[in-house]
Amino acid sequence: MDLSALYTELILEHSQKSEHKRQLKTSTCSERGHNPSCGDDITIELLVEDGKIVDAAFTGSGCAISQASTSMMIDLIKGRSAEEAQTLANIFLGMIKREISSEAELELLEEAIAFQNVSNMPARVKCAVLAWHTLTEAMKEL
Amino acid sequence: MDLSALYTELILEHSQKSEHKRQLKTSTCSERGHNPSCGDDITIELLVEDGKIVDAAFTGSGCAISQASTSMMIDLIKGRSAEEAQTLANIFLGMIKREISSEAELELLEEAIAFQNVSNMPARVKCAVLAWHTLTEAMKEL
Amino acid sequence: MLSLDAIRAQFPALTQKVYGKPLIYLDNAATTQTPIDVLVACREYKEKSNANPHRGAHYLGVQATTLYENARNKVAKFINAASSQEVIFTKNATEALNLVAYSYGMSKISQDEEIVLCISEHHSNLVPWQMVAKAKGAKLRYLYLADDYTLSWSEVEKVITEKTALVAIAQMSNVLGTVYPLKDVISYAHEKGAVVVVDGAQSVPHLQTDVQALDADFFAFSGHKMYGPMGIGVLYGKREHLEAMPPFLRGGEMVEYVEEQVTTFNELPYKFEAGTPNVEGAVGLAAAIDFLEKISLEDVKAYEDGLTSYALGKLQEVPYLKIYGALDAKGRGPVISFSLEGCHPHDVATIVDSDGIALRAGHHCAQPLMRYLGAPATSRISFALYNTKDEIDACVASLKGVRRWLGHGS
Amino acid sequence: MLSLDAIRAQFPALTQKVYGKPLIYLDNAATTQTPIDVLVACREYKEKSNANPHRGAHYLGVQATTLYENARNKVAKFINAASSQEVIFTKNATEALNLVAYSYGMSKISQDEEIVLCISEHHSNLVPWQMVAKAKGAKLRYLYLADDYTLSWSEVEKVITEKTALVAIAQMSNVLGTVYPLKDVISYAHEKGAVVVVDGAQSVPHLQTDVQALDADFFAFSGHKMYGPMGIGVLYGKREHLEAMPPFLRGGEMVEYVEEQVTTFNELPYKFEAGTPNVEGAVGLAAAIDFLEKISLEDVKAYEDGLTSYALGKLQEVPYLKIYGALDAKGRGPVISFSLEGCHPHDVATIVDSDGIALRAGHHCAQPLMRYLGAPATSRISFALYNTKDEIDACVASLKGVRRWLGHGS
Ligand SMILES: Cc1ncc(COP(=O)(O)O)c(C=O)c1O
Ligand SMILES: Cc1ncc(COP(=O)(O)O)c(C=O)c1O
Repeated sequence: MDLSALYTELILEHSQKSEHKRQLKTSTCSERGHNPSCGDDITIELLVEDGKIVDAAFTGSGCAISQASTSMMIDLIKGRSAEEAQTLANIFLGMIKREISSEAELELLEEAIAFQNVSNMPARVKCAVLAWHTLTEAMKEL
Repeated sequence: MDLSALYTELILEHSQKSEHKRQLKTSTCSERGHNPSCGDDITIELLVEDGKIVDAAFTGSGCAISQASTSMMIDLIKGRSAEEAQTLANIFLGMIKREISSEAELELLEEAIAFQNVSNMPARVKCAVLAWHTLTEAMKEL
Repeated sequence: MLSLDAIRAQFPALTQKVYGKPLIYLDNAATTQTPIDVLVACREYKEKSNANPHRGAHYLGVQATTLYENARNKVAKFINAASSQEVIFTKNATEALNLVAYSYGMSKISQDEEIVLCISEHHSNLVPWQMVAKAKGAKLRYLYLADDYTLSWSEVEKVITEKTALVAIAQMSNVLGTVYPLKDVISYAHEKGAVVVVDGAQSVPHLQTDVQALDADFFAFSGHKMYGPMGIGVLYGKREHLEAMPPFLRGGEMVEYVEEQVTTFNELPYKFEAGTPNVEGAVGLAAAIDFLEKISLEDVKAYEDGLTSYALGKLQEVPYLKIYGALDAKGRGPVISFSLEGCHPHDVATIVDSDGIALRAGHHCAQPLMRYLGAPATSRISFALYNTKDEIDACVASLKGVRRWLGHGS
Repeated sequence: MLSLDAIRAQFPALTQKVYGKPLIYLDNAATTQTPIDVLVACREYKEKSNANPHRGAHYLGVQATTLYENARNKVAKFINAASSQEVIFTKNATEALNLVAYSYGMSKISQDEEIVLCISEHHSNLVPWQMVAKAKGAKLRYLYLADDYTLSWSEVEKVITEKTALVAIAQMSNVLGTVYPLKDVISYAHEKGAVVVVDGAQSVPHLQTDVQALDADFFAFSGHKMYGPMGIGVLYGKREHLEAMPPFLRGGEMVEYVEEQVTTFNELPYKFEAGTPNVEGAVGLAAAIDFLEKISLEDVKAYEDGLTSYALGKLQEVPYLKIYGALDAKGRGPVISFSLEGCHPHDVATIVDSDGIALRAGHHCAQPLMRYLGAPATSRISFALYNTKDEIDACVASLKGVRRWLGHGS
């Protein structure tokens, strides 16, 4: 197992201090997601105007993987439409399940492509996908 | 396994038609004993006068071993005192459990010594001892 | 189909001798022997992947989890469940049926509703329902059998009514061998608004199982009767029921959040699996399914039907022998109960045992049926895919000597 | 005592490599690895004695019954039960505890009575009691721990009162390693009229068990945590309680007479064992007991205490590491939970796993305790009799690298 492919500098940076780890003053929707068995517990807030995610943030605690994944996700979706965000979530989840491997699609994930290795680590898959599932749930409220 | 040591002529005779298989007109005590798992189900009746078993009989159904054992037991205890009957029951049960092996004691069982082989047949032990346990229970009422 | 010799070679237990005679094992309805692939799978699990599943973030924990969940997926496919979340591992069919009785029965069945059982039910699909009926003030009603040991449609229409909340019935009787027309019974029960609990303990090793085609609400079976290990069983339940039911056993794994006073529960199927599961049992069951599917259940059935037909014919030639069950292999499985006039089944078993032949004597955990049949006990032979006509011949020959041993002449 | 090498040689699983590195298995509180004698005993059973016990009048049926009952006798002696009729086989400790909750709890505990648990209980000895409390209108109270992770006598006297109907407590915490002074707690609870259910899942592999000396009313444990197979567990109960309790799981074997509407039940212990038991599991458990007794639990304890002491010392040298539990091996077992500042336990587990080291991260099925400790999760190492100081050194070295991997400098 190659740890350096998992705990990359990028992932560590995001996990340790994320500019997105804060509370929104006003939000359109928010959703709590958790993995009871490992203790990951995050809440995602979105501010959506005219179908566009104008602001997003998260709070909560968890392992480096879940924290970094959440942070990078917010990087990626901020400023996009809810539809685009859902598409990206689908690509991310597809990548982890190894159902999507087209370079072109994966590139849309930008930095979050760093989690591709997690698809080989069944014990950590739940950590990586938590934010993206939570996002999907949150957007159902829109 | 030697079947002929189990299904001896004596045992078969007792199992097929026993003079003791009948109902007493009057009885001092009676007890039902059963092995639910194999279907043996007998009722033993005793007529005890002045501490002496003046008459005894049984009804019910079961395998050759349980029927013969019951019949021989009644042969043996009729006319004896309740104490003597209890001693004989203890010897019989001790023989089957292989706790008693003294020839002198075993000879007191007379024909019922025919069941000694059953101590090698765990599957049939319950059949052989049913009557004797039932007798013990019955005599507790005296 | 594999050759019979090749199949038998996979069962180490079949090569043993008892009292110096080759074992002839005809007690398969009680438990089957185990093929080498299953033994090896269990052993390999213990040597290479043993860990507590769902708990470890370490290599072996992941291995154990993967093997356990793969076994669940295999079971789901084997019985054609819509989702593996509908497959719950238990220790045996009995626990599976108790799970339904405690969780569904105790919460959904009300006073004056009726629970319908077949008179041939095994105690494991009967005593739990007596408990529910008593606790909830419901009524227990029975489907009785016709003289030919089948369930008539008029009986179904008479007993299953609008009042019926639940029908619990085995797909195949472990005494008579009768295979009940469950598809029709289930569809009729559904029309009346009842759910149906199918006890598949006897049918699964012999018939292709398709819980969706049956439209069963619940379906229970045991690994040890289908060439798998002891200590593992399965409850299938339709998702809609399982979602709505309270948990049964409580403890590790089946929870989401536990606070001092209250707990929320895990999602399916974990909600119903408390404590460390029997991973090696599940792995062995998966190997047993592989074994069965390599041969194909169609071929198994064809072969076993042949054995049953042959045995029914031969047994009828034995003087004083009476068969309890249909005399034709159609509509029945490879389980044949009988009595020998004047001979107690227990004595019959002992006598044929001395020839190395294992058959079963007793009430077969179906006392209400025995009472209905008017027989306190019967003898029973039951076949698996490894039995042979030669074994049947040997058994019949041995049976022919029984009355002589018991002093009834020849 | 056997040499360590000789002991390790008996565990095939310990010779494996993970990610090309020798496995260092420190997750023994979750499940232990299995010695060859246990593997062989299970296999031999399947090849030479496999049958449904208590049912067959044939050779294999007798063999299976004998092996199964011998296993029960061995367990009874191992825990010093007064009679083997007080030993009930279950699938795991969780089922054993649920049996007590459903059968004793639901029938004997009444409104406004109190059930007392320790805050460190495993979910398996906690969630069932939440169910009983809720169903019966009883109150659930907790024994909280002192700052040194022990149970103070004043807490015992405060919480266990005349209102207490039942105390459920583990002999050893699976998170803190604390061994509770159960003899005193039980005698005090008895004075107050309460029965005591002991969860021995963690203590049985490490301490000599004597249920009579403890005077426990009930005592539960699992085979797979004491070198035995999965799928087998034990409930010990005092005869007077077991006799007075209603059955739990219902079905084959646990009955006496079954009629259509009513059933009478079998004698102890069969009354509580429904369906085909896990004979191979029981046989494996008996072999595990033989294995432990050959070494002797006294020697096991001495050796493991040495490991615990050594590990506690070494761990305290790891910067930023905090131990949850006593820092002294006295009064505790070989289970050590800790946290590394700034590192989530799940990441810790992944990082040491890459060095071939299996430890556990999470709430360890003790969420109320985690909340009480103020830690959402911890890392945990736990020893068995086959672990070594070298393995501890390797683990400590690996732990020292964790913060660097997670970007916290060295
Ligand atoms: C203290 C304690 N109690 C109960 C259990 C439950 O044991 P099992 O999962 O084998 O039922 C465990 C282990 O998981 C435990 O550590
Ligand atoms: C029809 C039927 N149902 C249920 C059972 C119970 O299975 P188990 O004893 O494996 O729980 C059996 C077998 O004993 C059976 O034959």
